[in-house]
Amino acid sequence: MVENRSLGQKLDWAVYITFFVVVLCLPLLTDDVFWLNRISKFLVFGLLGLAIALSWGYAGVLNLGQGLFFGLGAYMFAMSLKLKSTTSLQQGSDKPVPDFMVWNAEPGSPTELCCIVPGSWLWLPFQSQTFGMIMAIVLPIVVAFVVGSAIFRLRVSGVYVAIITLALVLLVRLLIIDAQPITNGFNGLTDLGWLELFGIEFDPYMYETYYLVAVSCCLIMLAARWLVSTRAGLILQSTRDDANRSRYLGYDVAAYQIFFFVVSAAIAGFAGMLYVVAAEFASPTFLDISFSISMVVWAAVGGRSSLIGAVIGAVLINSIEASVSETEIFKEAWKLIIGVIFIFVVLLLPRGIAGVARDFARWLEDKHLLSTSKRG
Amino acid sequence: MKNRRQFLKESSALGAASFLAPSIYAGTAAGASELEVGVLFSLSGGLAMIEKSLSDATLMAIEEINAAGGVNGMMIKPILEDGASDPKTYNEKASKLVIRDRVPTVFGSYTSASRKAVLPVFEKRNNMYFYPTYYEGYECSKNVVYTGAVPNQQLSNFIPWIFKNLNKKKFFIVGSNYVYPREMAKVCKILIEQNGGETVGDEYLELGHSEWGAMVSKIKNSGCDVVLSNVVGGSVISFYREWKNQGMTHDKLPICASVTSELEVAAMGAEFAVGSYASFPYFQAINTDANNSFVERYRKFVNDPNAPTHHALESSYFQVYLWKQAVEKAGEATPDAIREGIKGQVFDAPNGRVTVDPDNLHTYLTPRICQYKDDGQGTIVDEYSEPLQPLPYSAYGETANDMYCKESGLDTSKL
Amino acid sequence: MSNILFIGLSLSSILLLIALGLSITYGAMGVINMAHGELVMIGAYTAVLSGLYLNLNLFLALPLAFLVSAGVGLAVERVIIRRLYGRIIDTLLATWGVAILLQQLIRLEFGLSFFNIHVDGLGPGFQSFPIPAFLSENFDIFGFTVQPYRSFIIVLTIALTFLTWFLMYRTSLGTQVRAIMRNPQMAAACGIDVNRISAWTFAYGSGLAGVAGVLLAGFKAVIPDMGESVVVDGFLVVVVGGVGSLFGTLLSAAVLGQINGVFAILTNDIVARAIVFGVVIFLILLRPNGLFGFKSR
Amino acid sequence: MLDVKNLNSFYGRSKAIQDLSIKVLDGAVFAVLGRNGVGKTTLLRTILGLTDKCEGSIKLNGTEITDKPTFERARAGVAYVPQGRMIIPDFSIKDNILMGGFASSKGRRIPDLVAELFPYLMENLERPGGVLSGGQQQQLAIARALASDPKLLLMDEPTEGIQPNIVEQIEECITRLNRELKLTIVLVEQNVDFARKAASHFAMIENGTCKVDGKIEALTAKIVSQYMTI
Repeated sequence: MVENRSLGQKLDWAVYITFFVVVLCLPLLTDDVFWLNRISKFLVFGLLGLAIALSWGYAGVLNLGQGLFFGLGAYMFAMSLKLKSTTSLQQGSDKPVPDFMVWNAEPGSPTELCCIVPGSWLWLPFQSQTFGMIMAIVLPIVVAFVVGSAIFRLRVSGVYVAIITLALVLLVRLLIIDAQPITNGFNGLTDLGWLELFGIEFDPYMYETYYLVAVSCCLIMLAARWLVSTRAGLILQSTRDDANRSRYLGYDVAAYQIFFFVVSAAIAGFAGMLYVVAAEFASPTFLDISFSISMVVWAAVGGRSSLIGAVIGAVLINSIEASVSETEIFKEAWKLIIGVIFIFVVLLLPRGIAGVARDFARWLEDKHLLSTSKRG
Repeated sequence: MKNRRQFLKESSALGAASFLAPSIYAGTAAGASELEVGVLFSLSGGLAMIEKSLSDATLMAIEEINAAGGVNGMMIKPILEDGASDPKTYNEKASKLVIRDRVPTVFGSYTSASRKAVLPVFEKRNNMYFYPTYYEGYECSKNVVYTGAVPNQQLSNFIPWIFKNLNKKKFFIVGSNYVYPREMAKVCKILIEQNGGETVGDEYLELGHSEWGAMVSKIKNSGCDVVLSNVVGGSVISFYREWKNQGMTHDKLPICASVTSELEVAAMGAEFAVGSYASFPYFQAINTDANNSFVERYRKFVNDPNAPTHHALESSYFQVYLWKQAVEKAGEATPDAIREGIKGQVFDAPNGRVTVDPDNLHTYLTPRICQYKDDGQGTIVDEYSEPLQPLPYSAYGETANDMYCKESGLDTSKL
Repeated sequence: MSNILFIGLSLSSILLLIALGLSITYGAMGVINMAHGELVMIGAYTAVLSGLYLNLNLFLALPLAFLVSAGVGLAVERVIIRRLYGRIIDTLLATWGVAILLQQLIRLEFGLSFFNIHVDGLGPGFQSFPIPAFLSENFDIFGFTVQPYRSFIIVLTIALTFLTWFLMYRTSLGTQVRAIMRNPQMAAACGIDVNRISAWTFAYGSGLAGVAGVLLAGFKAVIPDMGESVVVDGFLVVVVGGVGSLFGTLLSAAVLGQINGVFAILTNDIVARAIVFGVVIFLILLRPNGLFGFKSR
Repeated sequence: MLDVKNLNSFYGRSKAIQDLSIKVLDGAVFAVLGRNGVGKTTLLRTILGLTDKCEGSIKLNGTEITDKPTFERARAGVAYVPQGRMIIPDFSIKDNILMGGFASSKGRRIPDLVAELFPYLMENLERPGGVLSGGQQQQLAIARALASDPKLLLMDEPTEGIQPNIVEQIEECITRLNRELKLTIVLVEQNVDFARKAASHFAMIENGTCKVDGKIEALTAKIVSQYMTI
């Protein structure tokens, strides 16, 4: 049995290492900066898949509003990058303000960030890029903690969590669009400056940005994997299987669920921040229902209870979408193909790609055991 | 302080942008027979119903130009991409066209949101974007040519006309909740005030909102005598239908719209729009040989004998010709050359003569007002004798003599 | 005041119209059918096309749309859903794929445009569906202005709700459906053909979506993605009402519609919608089983 | 009546019944015995086709039913009184009984015998099933099974969690059903004393397979201690 497990684990690690090597060596193989940028966006989506796998696969909590945390992270960071962009700011006053604020202000308003439109003082601290970065993670954490506490302390579970998160993301989307004077409404935050870290400017089409995203992605994958193998992670998984039993055993089930809900939100917020770096804009469409559901689909395709599976699922689906939609004959029909893929994966591969891989690993193990027992 | 733009150019020249050196643009190499351009509209998703027609009009212009011998002897080869009604996809496809396919120009976008999402790509990589839709103004980019109307071209004739000819003074302004309607409302209010009228209400609804019961009832009780609608998309249909449903008629309380084109009228059913007004530089009803022939060619091109044509569609069509003339004038198809070539370019479009303003790269268009009839077409009730200069900053006091957006850039001190 | 109540009532009736089919497919069968909106859309297109080609008016389009949407629903159930009973999240994902598929099929005119065949009334553009003149002309009764189309929707929705109640609670078929809903294995062990009944139930719920589509076509743009926005509202109504409770769905539609209507008049539609979302979240937090849900699920 | 041969049955990937064969004669009361979790309940569920997958042969009166869906087995005369009764709490007692009638060829009605056996149920037909006590629910489950006009009755631990005085009534009921209606009964039991009183035959199950079977008289204390004590 021991040997058995170690083989499975070895295979698991082999997949991780292969993935890391491929991701990190990709820039050496191609000089197509467009595809590098595209892959970096897909890796960000991979993080979203991972966040879903963490809450859905490990905690059994399906969040249909993960876009909320992604969007919050993106907006927080985009706000500070917007204030770094000299091309889209209103010059000529001491504190330059974003262009759209001028336009949403009453004529004759003072062109100062503090008070050009009601609520614009919220932007003041975002003059510091570091503040934007911190908020991109802290705000999702705070929101997730409040929402998660309400949901899990009241022992709401299953589909009802999904419906609440769904309604929540719709609500916040509505509010962001309505708060046009300070959020630029439906157009979102565009024309941003570039992230600057340690004196390096991150042009989204340069290797630096790709490595920033790729390395962050790899590190978060490792951290998440470590987290689920800790005691807390194991308790959580037993909670997923039988919440009441864990409760009888004396665990504060809600606390574990809230913790993982928050971690998942933090990852999504961080992903939002990375996305802004790679795509140079933030938009309320990040909070669209269809985007949040897409994340769940990515995780399902990759394998909902496999972290790396979810990442690979996201990268794979997005690559297929991109390639198919750019193939001449499928130009108008590509969504059809995506729809068919979803249906087939759910029907035929209920445990996703990771499930197939595990079956394959098990088959290998059986063969391996058989051959060793014969030898023995 | 070092000029930021300058810095961006330098830094990107070191790395990624070395791919973007002018010499690699398709068609600029000697002897090439094809000139690639990007065509980026939504072919799927919620906006496809409108954007597909813009994409078709663009392709039709390209086909016509190719049939007539191309540009400088080169055939235009469109690279068609699907923006999927999603700014994320728009952004990604724009960078594909600019960075990977290295086209010198992209024609595309219907909504402001999608234009804003692609703009950084064009500005930071110094490429050219041709945008065919009427929009809210307040943009002064050296990388976009705007061939749709800006607020002053839709409203500065409309509001005074309403006062003079309809004799209405109390306005209720209603729009979808995003930039364009809000900006239009702002310009409206200024014009209403100038003409001695009154704004009794100014309300917004979600994009795609279809439940108009409460809003129409509110308008009914507001005491207004005219409604100015900046509602866009599918909401327009629900609005006009609910209008009639609650017993309102356009002869007593007319809806005067900035977005209700032939497309929306056909979709709601002509009987719901009869008697309402709209202001656009182009209507299908323009009765000139040029336009009749255009409508006929378009219907043949899309294989639909009833297809309506409308303002953004017409702009999508003629902007390709403007671009062709710019390339021919410049002699090469690089973004910088096209920008120089497009300045002051003149073309006889289906709606009449259009000219690209050399300063702000917006287009001179002829404002028109029409009243819809029961066949879904408009009767043109007012028309400028010549094209009107585009003033993207008219809400901030921009006038023809005092332009904010100049060739040298935006004069922000005036805002 | 009566005016505000009427607006609320008409909002409620639309919500109920959409939620009714869902309360069957989700409530009774545990299927989160994300393609419900697309079945609504197919109903609307059926109305448009039958008007164009068969010259059918609104009243004749209703039963036809019911049959067409029911047929599509039946096909979806037979091919996909039946393999997924009991896997509620998987039904959500698979029907999400179905939704994309149906939308794209309509947009591509059933693939005919590949062969250069154009079906007038299909395709990506807006479609127009005429409503009979006598349903669009207001008239007065006792000083109260009657809006015939809205009233027609309200009356028809009530009739459909009653019909559904009757089918579910007063027929043998309904007993079988309710038995399956509570305990499919015991139902099978009692001789109920779970597969067949489930398929018919799903078809019925889908058919109701088709009817909703025809009525929505009377005041909404008919476009391939018109269903996207309605399906979420439908789910919120069903969940707040309590899964599997027809009365709960009715009550929740009535309450949410009135809240929306009253706040839309008092403030504006955006605030009203935000309040509705807030109320929904609050209600589900406090009563996860809905206003009238039973606890067994 | 019931002939099960080389049966294998699965939940997902795991095998719960292994190569099991039993034969239930017409008119027998057949007790299936064994420890917790050896596959007794699974055996009943497999006979009804409620497991994920099964291999082997199940014959009812000589007809192969292995590949038939559950509802057809029910209509062929197999009735089920499951563990935990599975009464539908918000159905009335009447509706609960009539549910069984979907499998009956004689239409949906309450059999006369039910009225005779369970007068309490008849007096409270309109009350919801959920308010009944455990014993009453057991009666209701039996009534439901009888409404399907069965030939073979599968009962899963009918005495579990029920007061001793009611256990006697249920035992009597089983005997009457067997004698008066000529019902063949398969009874899953943990309670050996009850099985000895009620059954005519037995099978001892372990690890999903039948270890010993025969007439009830052959159920010796040794067999019981070997297979049933913990």
